[in-house]
Amino acid sequence: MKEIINNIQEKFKISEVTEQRENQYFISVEKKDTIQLVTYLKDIEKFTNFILLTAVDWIEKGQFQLTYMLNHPSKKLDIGVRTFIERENATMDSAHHLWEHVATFQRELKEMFGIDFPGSPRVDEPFLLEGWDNIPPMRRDFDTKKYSEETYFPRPGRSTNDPAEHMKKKLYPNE
Amino acid sequence: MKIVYVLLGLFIIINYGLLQAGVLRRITARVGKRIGVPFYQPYIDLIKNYAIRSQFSHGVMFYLGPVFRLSGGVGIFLFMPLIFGNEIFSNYSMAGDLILIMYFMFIGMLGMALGAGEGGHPYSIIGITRGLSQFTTVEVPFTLAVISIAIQYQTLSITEIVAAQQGGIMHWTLMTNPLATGAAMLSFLGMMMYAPFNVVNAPQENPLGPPTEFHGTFLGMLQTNRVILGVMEAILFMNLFFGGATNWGILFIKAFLIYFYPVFVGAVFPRYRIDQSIRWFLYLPTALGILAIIFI
Amino acid sequence: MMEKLNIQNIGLTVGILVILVGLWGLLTQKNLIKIVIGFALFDTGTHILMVSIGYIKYRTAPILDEAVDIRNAAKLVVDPIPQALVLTAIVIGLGITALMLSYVLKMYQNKKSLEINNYKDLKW
Amino acid sequence: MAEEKNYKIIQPDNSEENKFLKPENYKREVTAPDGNTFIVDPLNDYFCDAKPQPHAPNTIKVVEKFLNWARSQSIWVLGFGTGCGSIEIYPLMTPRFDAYRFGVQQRPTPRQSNLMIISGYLSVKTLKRAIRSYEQMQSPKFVMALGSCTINGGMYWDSYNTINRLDHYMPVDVYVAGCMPRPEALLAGFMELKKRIREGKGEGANQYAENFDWYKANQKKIIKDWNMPDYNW
Amino acid sequence: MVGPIYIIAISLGTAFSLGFFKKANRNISFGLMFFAMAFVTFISGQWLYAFLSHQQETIQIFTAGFKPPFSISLQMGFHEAVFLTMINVLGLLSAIYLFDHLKEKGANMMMVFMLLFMGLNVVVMTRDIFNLFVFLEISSITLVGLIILEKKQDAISSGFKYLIASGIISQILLIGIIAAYYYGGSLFINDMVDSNLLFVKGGSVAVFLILIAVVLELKPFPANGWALDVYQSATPGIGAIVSGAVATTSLFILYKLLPIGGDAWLLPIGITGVISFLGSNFLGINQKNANRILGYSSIGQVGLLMIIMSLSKDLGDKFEFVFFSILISHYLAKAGLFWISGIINKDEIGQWNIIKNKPGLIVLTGVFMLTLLGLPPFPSFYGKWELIMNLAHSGNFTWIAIILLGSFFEAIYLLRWFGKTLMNNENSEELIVKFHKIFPAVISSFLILMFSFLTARWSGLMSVKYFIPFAIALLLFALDFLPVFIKNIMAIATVSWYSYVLIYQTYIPENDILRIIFGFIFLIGAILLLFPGFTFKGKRRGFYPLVILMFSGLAGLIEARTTFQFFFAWEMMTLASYLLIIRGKNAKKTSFSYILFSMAGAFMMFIGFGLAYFETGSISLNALADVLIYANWVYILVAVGFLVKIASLGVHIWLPDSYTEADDDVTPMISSILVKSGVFGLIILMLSMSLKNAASSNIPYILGWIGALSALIGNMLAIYQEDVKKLVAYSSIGIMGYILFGLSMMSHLGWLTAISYSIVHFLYKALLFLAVAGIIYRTKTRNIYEMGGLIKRMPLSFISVLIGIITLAGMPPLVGFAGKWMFYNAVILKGWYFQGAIVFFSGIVAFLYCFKLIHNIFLGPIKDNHRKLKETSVWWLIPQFVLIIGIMIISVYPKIILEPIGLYLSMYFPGEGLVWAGTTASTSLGYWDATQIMMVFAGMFGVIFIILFLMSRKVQVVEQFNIVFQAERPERPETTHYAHNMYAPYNKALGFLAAPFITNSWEFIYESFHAIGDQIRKFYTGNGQTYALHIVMYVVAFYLFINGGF
Repeated sequence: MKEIINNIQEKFKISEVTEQRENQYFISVEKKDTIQLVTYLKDIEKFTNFILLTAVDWIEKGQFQLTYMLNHPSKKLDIGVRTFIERENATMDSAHHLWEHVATFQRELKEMFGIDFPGSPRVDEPFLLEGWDNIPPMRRDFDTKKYSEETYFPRPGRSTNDPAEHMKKKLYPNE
Repeated sequence: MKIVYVLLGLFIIINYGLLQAGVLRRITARVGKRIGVPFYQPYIDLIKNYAIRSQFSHGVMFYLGPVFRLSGGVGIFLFMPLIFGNEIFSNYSMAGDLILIMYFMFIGMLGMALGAGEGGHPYSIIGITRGLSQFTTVEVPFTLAVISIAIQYQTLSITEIVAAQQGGIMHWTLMTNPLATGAAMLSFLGMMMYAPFNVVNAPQENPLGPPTEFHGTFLGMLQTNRVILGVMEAILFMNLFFGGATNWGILFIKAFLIYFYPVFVGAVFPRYRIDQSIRWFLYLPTALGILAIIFI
Repeated sequence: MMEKLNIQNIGLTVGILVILVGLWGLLTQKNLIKIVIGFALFDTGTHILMVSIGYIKYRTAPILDEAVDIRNAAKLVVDPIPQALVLTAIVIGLGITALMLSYVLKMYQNKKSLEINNYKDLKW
Repeated sequence: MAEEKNYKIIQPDNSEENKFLKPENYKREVTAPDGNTFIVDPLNDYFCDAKPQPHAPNTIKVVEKFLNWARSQSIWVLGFGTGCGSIEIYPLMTPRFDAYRFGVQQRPTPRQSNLMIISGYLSVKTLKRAIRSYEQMQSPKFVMALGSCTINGGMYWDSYNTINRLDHYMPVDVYVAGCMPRPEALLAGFMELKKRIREGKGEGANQYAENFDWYKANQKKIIKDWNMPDYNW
Repeated sequence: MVGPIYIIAISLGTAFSLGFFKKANRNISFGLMFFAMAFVTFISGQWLYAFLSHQQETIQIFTAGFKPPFSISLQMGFHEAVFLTMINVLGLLSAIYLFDHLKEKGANMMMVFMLLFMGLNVVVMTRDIFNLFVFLEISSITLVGLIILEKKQDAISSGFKYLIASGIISQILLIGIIAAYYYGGSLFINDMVDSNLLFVKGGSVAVFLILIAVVLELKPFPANGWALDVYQSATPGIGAIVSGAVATTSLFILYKLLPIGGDAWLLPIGITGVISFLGSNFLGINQKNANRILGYSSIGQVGLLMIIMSLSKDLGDKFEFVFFSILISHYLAKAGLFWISGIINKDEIGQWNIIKNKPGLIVLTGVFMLTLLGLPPFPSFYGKWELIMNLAHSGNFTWIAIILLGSFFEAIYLLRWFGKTLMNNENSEELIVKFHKIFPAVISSFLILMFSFLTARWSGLMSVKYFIPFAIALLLFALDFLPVFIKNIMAIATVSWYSYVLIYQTYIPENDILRIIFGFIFLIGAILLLFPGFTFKGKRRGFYPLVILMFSGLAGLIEARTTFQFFFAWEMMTLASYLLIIRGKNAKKTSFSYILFSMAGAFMMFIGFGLAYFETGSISLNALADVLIYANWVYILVAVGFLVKIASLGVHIWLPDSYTEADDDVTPMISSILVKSGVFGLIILMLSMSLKNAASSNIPYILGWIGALSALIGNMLAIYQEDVKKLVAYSSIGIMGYILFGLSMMSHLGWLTAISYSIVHFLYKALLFLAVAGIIYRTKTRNIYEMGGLIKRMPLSFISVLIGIITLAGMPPLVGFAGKWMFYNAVILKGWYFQGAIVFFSGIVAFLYCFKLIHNIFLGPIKDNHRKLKETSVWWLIPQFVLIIGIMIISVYPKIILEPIGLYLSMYFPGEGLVWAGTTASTSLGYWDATQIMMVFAGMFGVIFIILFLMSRKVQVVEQFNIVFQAERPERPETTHYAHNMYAPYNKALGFLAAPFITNSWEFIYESFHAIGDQIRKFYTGNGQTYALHIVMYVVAFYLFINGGF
């Protein structure tokens, strides 16, 4: 694994390497190098299995962090490629040409975070949010509770409890 | 006057059919270690369906399809002699013979097909095509058996066929022509469309097939037809192969037993795919039918 | 042996030989001119044949002049008909040969070739 | 044979109501075989746009009572599973619970079903389907809702995509509480439903028809791409 | 009368005087030449007239005042006059045709041209063999001269080959003449004939050389590469001369010189003819070059004429008729085709579609080609009939088979060519037709028509009434400029009058049930099916004459009392229907297979009739019953002809495509009416042969199996069709198999089933095709999956189709059930259980396509572009509803047709039939009461309907997409309509039954023919020397053959 990381570092500008486990590393690259690196990992280092593509909303930094998780099936290694993209008009190069199912993840990110992947097949089709006209719900500036209360007719009289507290009170009212 | 007797017969047959259906469902439930529906459940279902308040129609044929279907069922009843030796319950069997009844079954199928077709649901049509496809080969062994018994008795008149079988169980076609009976009873499985030949309206993969869009009164008519048709097909086989009936009691018992047989098979066997079931009837049952003609 | 070796038989033999030579040339030579020559030989052979057939021993040419008395002509001259025929045939043969040559000329003008194998545009 | 296109898509304007229109549903200028052209509007032309009508019960009390009894004894359930509750429905038909005893059967098509069981949380997307199916059922029709999600949102009470109260969208006859209710609870729910039907209270269909506008407004508030006439026959 | 010697004098004089004209005076010189040729033609025509009116004896003209053998003598007799007239007329027409050629090339060419015809004239007239040689040489020199004057490059090389070849031939001839003179002592042909040259020592060689040269002049296959090249490369005008005049002259030489060889030479000549006829026609199949095809055909026809010549003894006094009718047909038609080829000026026959927009040219081409094929009413038809019949009479069946086989080969390439001529034309190249070029062809087609009439009269086989339909057709053709509406009215009036005369005035008084029924189907059906013609716009050129011809052909079938009349009507109907089918847009390929199968079938029938004639010596249709020894053969051969028409299994492949591609209103005509001609023929055949003839009683058993399998395969194929017309077409195969099965049962009930089913099939198949065509008329598509949901737009058409398929499927209470019921009884009584079960199975398979038909068109969601369709035109609906009324009447009361048929049949089948008691029909097996069933059904249906209506009066009518779609929203009708490949599971299960092995095997045969032909023709290397070698080898082989060397 170290060797691979070294190889990568020779060829790409890696800003950060995190060792999660012995066989799981996360490396951070710049946006422009990302797809190149993923391609390199797939073709040269044989991380042929694409696990997931996910995003984290760093609203404070005004950035999304994308993580491409790849897996090396025979050596049982995982590597995560992280990159930051701008939050405003977020776009990222599509990687659907490497694995077909990347398109599905990209579709989801488009739906939930509003990150665009130009060229990705059917990227505009929603999975769940048919007819959604608000900001994408997984962005942290979207207030889901407020939205729900405004939209879905909350039943009056409903109260919300912390389950642990509530059960403790119910089961052991004397303590 | 004839009409009154015919209506009386029809009334008996419908009630008998409903009860029989209830009992059989209960028996099937017991096979699955359930208690099952009450024996009067078919009555209730029927009443409920006729009592549905709102209805819609996709068009004229959708509206008339159930009428055709029920006409087919009732038609078979009308042209079938029920009780041997009883003028009252011989219905209109003087208007036509076995061939007429065989072809009258198609009227109902056509009605169903047209109604379901105008319903416009793709699954209906898939069901219809499957039903028709399967029916083509189901009829082959039955036809061979019919030819065989026509040769045997030198008649196509059902009354005469029944008459020839009177005089004890040894005179039944079952005994005198077991090959034809075998072929016909195998094709009976296909006619009744219980498993393994029920891919036509396979509920799991193809919601109900042809009657997908039918509801309310239309569905009630289809159910009524199903009741009449099932019983009448059992009676047809009873007349042809099991000595007919000289009174209602024997008719009920024989019809029940005959009807029970595909239900029993259906409760035990899984389902064939459509192309399998199309071919199946061309193997063993057809072979039996051919033997029946050769060794008559 | 010598009896067979009369002029007529010699004529016939020569005629047939010339015919065969002509035919051989016609069928084997690839040069158009040679083919025409072959044909001409064939033609000539036929003419020799014709004349030989009409020949009767010890008789003279069927020309009525001082040498041949008109009253005895029938006994003196050879059979005149082949002679007449051969004249016509020569004329016709000449015509055909000339026509052939003009064809060869045209063909040569078109393709600049005298090889008969080059004139197979039309077949099948 | 290559299929020729015999229509031309008309691009919709950018008005609010066309916002969620799929390209399949754009209006089309169609060329008839005789060369004339006309416009097909997939939103309306393919569907019947009549409003539902309430159906009065039989005027003869006894008959109506008898029919209600029959309806209560023959409950055909639409096989439509939402949320986690659908897994609880299937044991109903097994020998252990054997709902057949009560005249309960499953039907695969809404046309022949009387009861719709909403078996858990409904996302907006599922709600749209549930409403379509509900509207395709024929009167009289009943709705049974399972689990707290359908009552008040349950654990999804603050979700951006899950409804909180089912009875704002379709008339509910019986709620079965629990998260999830077990099959026994469902059986109890059936008993309750039967009772209501026998008492003549199972008039959800009429209620829906009478208050159609209200229901539709609630539905449309969250379903923005209904894309068909208001009532789905 | 002008003496024939003037022909020579005038020709020579004019030819030489032409040399005096300057280039500037070309018009004058052409005028002079033309005038001279016209005068020559006049002289020969005058003589011909004199001979024809029996005023004249054969005369001899002695040149130089001596009698032969001392001088050249000419003879002018009837035959000479005929040939001279033919040659000179052709010369005249050629002169007109080559007008601009001759003018361009000037006096030289005119001179050569005149000399050529002068030479040919003398060759015909002369009785001196050397003179013949001289003028033969003159004509071949002039011919080659014409070619060289053409200055076409490839023509020149082929002219050289011609020169070599003809040089060799002439030398052979010359040697032969010399030898003949040497051994026989005379050059006068009459003396040569009298002197039995063959028996003189060495004479046989002389005879051999002379005759082989003459044979070689006729360009026998395979020593004919040189001639083919000339045909291909020379200007078509010259090709016409070669084929029309030179070949005719050569034939006459053979005719003149053949007596020298005596009887011993007849057979070799015949065999030469056979090889030529078969060989060149076989090779013609693979040709693409128009002129070369014509060359092959020409050689083939000459071969045929040689055969006829060699069979002159067998033909007896019919020889002249046969010979001249075929010769004249060939001479006129071939010349005409060459001329047309010159007008079109395209080498490849694929490019002939340039005349697509010139109906006149198409008609001319059609007339010429069909004349060559010997189809009625053209003269060669009568010639061929007499030829075959007389050969049959003398038992020469080998010859018959050869002649028909060769004719079939010829038919293949000519018809394929004709089809290509009518192909759609993409390039818009405009064809310029000059008057002087088309004029000769027009004249020659008129001459053909005139000869058609004359030969028909001369043959004595035809009475005048047979020309009425032709007269009407010609009249309609002349009135082709009228709009469709008027012509349609005229056609309907004609057919109505015809049916009035035939049915009402003839058959009904005679109470001839069979003929009444088929007259009804053929003629009343025709009236009904002509109605949709009103919907057509424009002129519809050529349609109505053909329709009239077709229906009069059908009427002729019913009328026929002799095999000749039958065959004539049969061929006429086939021809007319072929031409009707070929009018369809994409019908060229399929009509080709139709006509090929039909012709093959017709030839079989022809042989069968011949065989019957051989045995009984009578051409009466009734005489078929007396055939005993060859009964099986006659039966099979004639039946094959009918089986082709009803498209039985094995010969069915023409049917589906033909039906599909024909015009929409033609399809019902062929499918419901025309195929019944096969049924009618079978009935006639079986009535006369199977019943009284124990010898052929086992054939119906085979036919029964064929029928059963046709029914199965036809229906099996029908269910997979996506083309609606094709679907109905395949179902026709099935139903026809059903009828065939019924007929071949040879029992009362079987026949009752079959005949009544013929009526019923006519009713519902016409109904279905009309309904379908009416729908296509509106939807403009034939793909069944592109329709759907039309019930709301076309409810009346829906009713038609519904009634049609209920009848087709044989469901009670409609009349289709009658067929099924009688069929069951018949099968069980007959004992054909397994065949019966197959037919029954196929009957159920029919449900599948019935449902497909009605569902895919009318049910399911309507497609977007059909949303605004109107009900189809009233002209399509009127006949439909007449047919529906017909179906309903006989459904309620089938007795009206069944009882008379039963009575009629009991004359032939005294066995068990239907017993009628009131409305109940019964057999010993069962009973059936259509009227009661209908009443019970109607009552029951009404009651149930009323119940439903009472229970659900308030019904919301919903639209197409208000369906349960798994809670989804259907997006497009195309994706919601389950229509395309509807029976995929069935295909998976039983699709092997629908595998196209029959089509494939026919295609394999066809392809093999092509491949073999392709290999064989390779020996035409194109090398003149090789051709010369061919000639030498041919001579050697012939010599060996004659002298028993082989």
